[in-house]
Amino acid sequence: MPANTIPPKEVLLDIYSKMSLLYHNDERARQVIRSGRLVMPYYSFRGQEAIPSALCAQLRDSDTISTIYRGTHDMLAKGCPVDKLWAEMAGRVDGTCKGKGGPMHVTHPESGMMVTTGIVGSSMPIACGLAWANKLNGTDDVSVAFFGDAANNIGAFHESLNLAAVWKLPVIFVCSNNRYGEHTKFEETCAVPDIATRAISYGIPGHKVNGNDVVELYNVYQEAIDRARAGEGPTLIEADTFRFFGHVFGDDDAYMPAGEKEAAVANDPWPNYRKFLVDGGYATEADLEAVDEAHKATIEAAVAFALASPFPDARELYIDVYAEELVA
Amino acid sequence: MPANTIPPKEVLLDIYSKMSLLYHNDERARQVIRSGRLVMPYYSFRGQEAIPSALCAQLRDSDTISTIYRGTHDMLAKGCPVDKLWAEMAGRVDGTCKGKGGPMHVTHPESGMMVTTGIVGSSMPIACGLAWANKLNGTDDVSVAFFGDAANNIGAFHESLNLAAVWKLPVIFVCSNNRYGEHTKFEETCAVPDIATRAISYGIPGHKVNGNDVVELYNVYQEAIDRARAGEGPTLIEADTFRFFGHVFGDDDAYMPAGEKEAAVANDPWPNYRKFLVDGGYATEADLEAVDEAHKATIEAAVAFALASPFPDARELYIDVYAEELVA
Amino acid sequence: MSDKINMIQAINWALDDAMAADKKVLVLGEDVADHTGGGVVGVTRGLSEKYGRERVVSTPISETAFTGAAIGAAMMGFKPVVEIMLMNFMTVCSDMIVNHAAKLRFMSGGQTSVPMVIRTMTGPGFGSGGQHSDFMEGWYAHTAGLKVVIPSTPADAYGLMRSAIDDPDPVIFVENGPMLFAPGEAPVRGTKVEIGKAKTIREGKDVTVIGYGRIIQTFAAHAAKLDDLSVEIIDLRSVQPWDRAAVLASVKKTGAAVVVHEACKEFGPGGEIASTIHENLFSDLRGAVVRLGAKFSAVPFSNPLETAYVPSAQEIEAACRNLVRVPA
Amino acid sequence: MSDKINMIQAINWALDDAMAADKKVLVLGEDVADHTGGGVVGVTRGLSEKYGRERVVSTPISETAFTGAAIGAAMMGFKPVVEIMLMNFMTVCSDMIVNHAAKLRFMSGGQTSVPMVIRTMTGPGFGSGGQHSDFMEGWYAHTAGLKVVIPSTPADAYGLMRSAIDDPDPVIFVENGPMLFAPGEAPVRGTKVEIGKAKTIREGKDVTVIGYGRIIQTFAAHAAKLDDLSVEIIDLRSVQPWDRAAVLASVKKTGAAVVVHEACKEFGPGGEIASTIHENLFSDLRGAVVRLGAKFSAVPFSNPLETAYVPSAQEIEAACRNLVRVPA
Ligand SMILES: Cc1ncc(C[n+]2csc(CCOP(=O)(O)OP(=O)(O)O)c2C)c(N)n1
Ligand SMILES: Cc1ncc(C[n+]2csc(CCOP(=O)(O)OP(=O)(O)O)c2C)c(N)n1
Ligand SMILES: [Mg+2]
Ligand SMILES: [Mg+2]
Repeated sequence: MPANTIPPKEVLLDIYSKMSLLYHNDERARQVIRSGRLVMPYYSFRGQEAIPSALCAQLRDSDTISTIYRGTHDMLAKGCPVDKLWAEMAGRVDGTCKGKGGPMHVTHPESGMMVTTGIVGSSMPIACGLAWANKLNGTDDVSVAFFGDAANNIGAFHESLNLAAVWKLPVIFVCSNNRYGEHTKFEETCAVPDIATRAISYGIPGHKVNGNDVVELYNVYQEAIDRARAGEGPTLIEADTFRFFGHVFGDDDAYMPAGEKEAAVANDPWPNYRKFLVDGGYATEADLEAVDEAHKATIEAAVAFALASPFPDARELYIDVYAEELVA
Repeated sequence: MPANTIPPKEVLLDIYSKMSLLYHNDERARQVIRSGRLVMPYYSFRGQEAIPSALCAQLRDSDTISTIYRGTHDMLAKGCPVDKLWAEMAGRVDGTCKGKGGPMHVTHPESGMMVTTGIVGSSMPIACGLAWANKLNGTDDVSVAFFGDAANNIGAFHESLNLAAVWKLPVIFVCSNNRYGEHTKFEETCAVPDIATRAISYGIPGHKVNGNDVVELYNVYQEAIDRARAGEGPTLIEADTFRFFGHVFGDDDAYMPAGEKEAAVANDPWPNYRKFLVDGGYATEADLEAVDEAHKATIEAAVAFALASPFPDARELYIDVYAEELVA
Repeated sequence: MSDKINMIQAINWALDDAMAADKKVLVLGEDVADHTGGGVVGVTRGLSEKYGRERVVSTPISETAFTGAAIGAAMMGFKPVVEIMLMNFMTVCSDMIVNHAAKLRFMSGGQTSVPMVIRTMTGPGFGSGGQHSDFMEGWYAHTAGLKVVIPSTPADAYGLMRSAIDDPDPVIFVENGPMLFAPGEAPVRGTKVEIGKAKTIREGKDVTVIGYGRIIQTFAAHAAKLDDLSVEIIDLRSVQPWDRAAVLASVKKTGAAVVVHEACKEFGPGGEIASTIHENLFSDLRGAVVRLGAKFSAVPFSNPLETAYVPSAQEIEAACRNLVRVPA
Repeated sequence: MSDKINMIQAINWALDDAMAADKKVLVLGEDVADHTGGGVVGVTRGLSEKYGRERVVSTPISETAFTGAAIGAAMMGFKPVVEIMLMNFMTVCSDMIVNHAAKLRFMSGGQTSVPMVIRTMTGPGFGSGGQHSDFMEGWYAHTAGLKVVIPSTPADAYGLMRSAIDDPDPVIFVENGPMLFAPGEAPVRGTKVEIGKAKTIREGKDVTVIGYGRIIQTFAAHAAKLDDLSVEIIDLRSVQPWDRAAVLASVKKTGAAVVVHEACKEFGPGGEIASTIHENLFSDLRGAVVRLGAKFSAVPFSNPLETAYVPSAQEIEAACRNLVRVPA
């Protein structure tokens, strides 16, 4: 059983700083897209900020993550530079991937952001490989695979958890259960009420946690990380959450039963965590605003940087296909 | 919990008749291959006869099965004609598939043998579709998917069991756990000791049974069939067994720990079931021999029929690719 | 009924009319039912409300399981129309498509067949990047047992979908994403387009341009503005089988040919068409058939790269002029 | 050390020498470790005993998971050699190969790369039927980011495997099943064969025959007996990239070309080679390049059909004579 201790103040504030960056980045992204200044498929993570923040506050740069199209929050929490992220979302040459990958394929190895996939389930097999490399190298670095609730029904989930368990790989499977896969309800596609239950099929720990509760998340992650670093193998974590802006930017909510979203928004981790910090005396409103303002400034600068950055040259089509440049 | 009642005598004898056919067919197949009169990849099922026999004795022609390369026993138990089966194994025009499919792809819809696949795990998704058709047609026919222990680690297993559970499909997943996938031990590749445990991930019944015990098998199957016919959904059954002649004809046993095979052979379902019938007074040795002799005669005739049958004409390469024949 | 509709509407009509005409027609895939949005872009909207959720089923994200389910249902006489949301996702269930759907008729010697349709969307132009835009028709066209169609107008989409559903063999129906929203002549409901029949969308005498999908329509619009170059334009509509007779007749007349597609040029489908022309009309040709296709890279995200990735109408024009020696 | 060894031994030497030279080289796949048989035909025999079971790992039957694991390890600087037992099984993990291994370098703008080798066996001639014999190299050659090699001699197999392991990008290494046991010149250990370089295995002046794998060797043996026809024979050895320079130089000399492979002719790799020849040497050709490939059907089981499925040496000879008008 994971402990239930409140992390030290500086950790709580570090987590807040990450959540603030994520929250404001998402707000800004939706504005910029709405304004037409940026055209891209955008999968808002608003409502899911606590999940990567409470985890990444406990990770090293050398720990790796593998995430999905809905992964900007994971990237930022892991330390992906805001300006390069924005430039990538804008398809510019200063982006993490020179604009060639785009928002669905952001990669930044220096911060441990190894892969972002657009294929449901495919973050998991690769995360196993990153973990296997750590094991072979004899380091105690961990590999994290982020994925969604609907991804737990695809074969890659099963194969990856079984392989990770059999090989005792230092990988943490973090499933954000936001109750929907695109427009289809979780209950309609998953045979069991809790994804965490499926850990039984692999003989590994499975935890269902409140994805809006930073402290609960923190403790569950800590146990999983300790296990992984100690060579005891993988953990499956199901974090209950909700995506406040639907599947992709521009979605309507027609497919959601009335009141469902409102109920979720009432448990918005963002104001709740601010309240937790202030009520608990960990910070004043003013402290938190200062953090927010700093991030807003960073984001503003990043947007400007991105939009000022040039588009890649057409020659890039012949580069990075193979190590050796192709001849036009 | 399945009951543990001994089936009626005529059923016991029907099961014996199937087991006898299977047993003698396998013996003959290995002889004929050894003699060089037939060249084909052959995956002996010797030791696994009880598993399809106790099941198929309870199935109708309109119930379907989907099996695998190691599936000759399933086919014969389901009623695939012996002569057409042999002709198919010999690649002759009188084979079930005109010799085009071969031993790994025997098909015989009249007896409910819908598909034999050479791809590990792939019998399961198709079995789901056959079951879905029954459901749509409003019949209470069932669909059976046969597969091996190592197949339970591939994605198709997970996806199929989840889909069957969510859609409440009348499908029975029968896993023959013969402890090996080719030359790799079950324990080395599966994260849990019992495959039946994995039923928990789909909220369906999972039973681990002694695959050498006809009565135990019979009762577990009966419950699964009743469930399926009643529209209550799928069941996963793990039958412990062993393949006495390795993975494929010609294998050596170097990869098996000394004594493992001997121990398995000591529990050979074939002599055990004969003993059970005689000791229980269900039949005399003479009765059983009469059954055996009849099957041996059928098999001899089938071998002769197969080897006398002509090879298909090269024109067949343009036929059955599509409904419409291709022009050479 | 307006006389201009887009392809989404046209395919929706085709599914609607087919489901009304034949109770055996089923629709399945992620999000296809109305309570889940009626499809990601609304192609299946209204169908579940009209025909019920037994026949129009939203699936778990398990392409292997539900494509297999469609195969099984098709073997039992149903006519499933499966949606694999995007073509790149077909790679997670290629085994079901290539090893099973395509081969079961042949391997069973014609005893079983798989009358199913696989609908899938793809195409550069959406800024969806490397894992959401690939054209893979070349592989499926190379797979015996499959048919492949790629309509370029709403009317053809309607007519080809009706024929694909009627077809006794598996048909891959490719929806060109960026074209789905373009309005065009409304189809006459009930009018089918024969699979394998091309359409000459522009008559000309100097050179024949052969292609399909979005690129052929883009070039047709461009060619209409060229008064010093008389281009005959053939929209294949079907890639497997393709209309050799129509192509050879046209090229025999013009003596010059350019083959274009949005798939990569290297080892792409154009090689089959160009080679067939050379093999049949070698001495009638003024020069070698020119192949144009996408650059040999993953589909890039950055807009200018994505534009440069696919051949432009200007490049196609230049190839034509170069062939027939008509300077711009 | 005898001076004749077969391809199994040669590839085994290559893996052995590469593992000895670089600790980063890993071997994984079903049954590859010695206690599990050292590979289904013994290609990896002795490696786990020599280099340990950390570096030579037998996997669960989970191609998606272990191919993904190899990708992840490769991204971390390892050089995994993955065995996918048979080429048809690559369809269960195409997503990992086509959407990930092939694209990660490009989509990450060159930040990550996947220096892995995928070994796989295939080829008609074993009577393994429709799901165990397909040549799918055309699809992988059409996928930007992948390399494909198909050696036809033990020495080339050794040299190409060494180069494939050294290669910074993913290489698919195809082992032609029926050739694996044929003895040939032993390689000089340490001698590598450059990927992309063809070998002229017979000099001639009348016509050039271009191909790879078993069929090109079979024809070379046949051509040696023809004294009235001077055939130049090029073994491509690499399909992607392929040696355009060598092919064009030879065809420029002979003025006639026949392209052969065991993959289906329709939409097969031959189209790329034939088209490239036409595009570059149109006016030097005496006639259109002839393509020969397998019939357009699943690989049949029945021996005479399987033989008729692939072009025979006589058919290749006839095509040559027909081209150069030398009657037999
Ligand atoms: C293999 C595959 N099938 C379908 C899709 C299309 N698709 C993209 S996101 C998505 C829903 C995934 O839901 P979930 O896993 O819950 O993650 P969420 O989007 O809710 O964060 C689907 C079906 C895909 N990308 N990959
Ligand atoms: C997807 C796939 N991977 C690998 C193989 C090669 N293969 C054929 S049988 C087999 C072992 C399967 O073992 P199990 O499922 O236990 O069935 P058994 O042969 O023991 O009856 C393997 C690895 C295959 N046919 N399909
Ligand atoms: Mg979700
Ligand atoms: Mg087994």
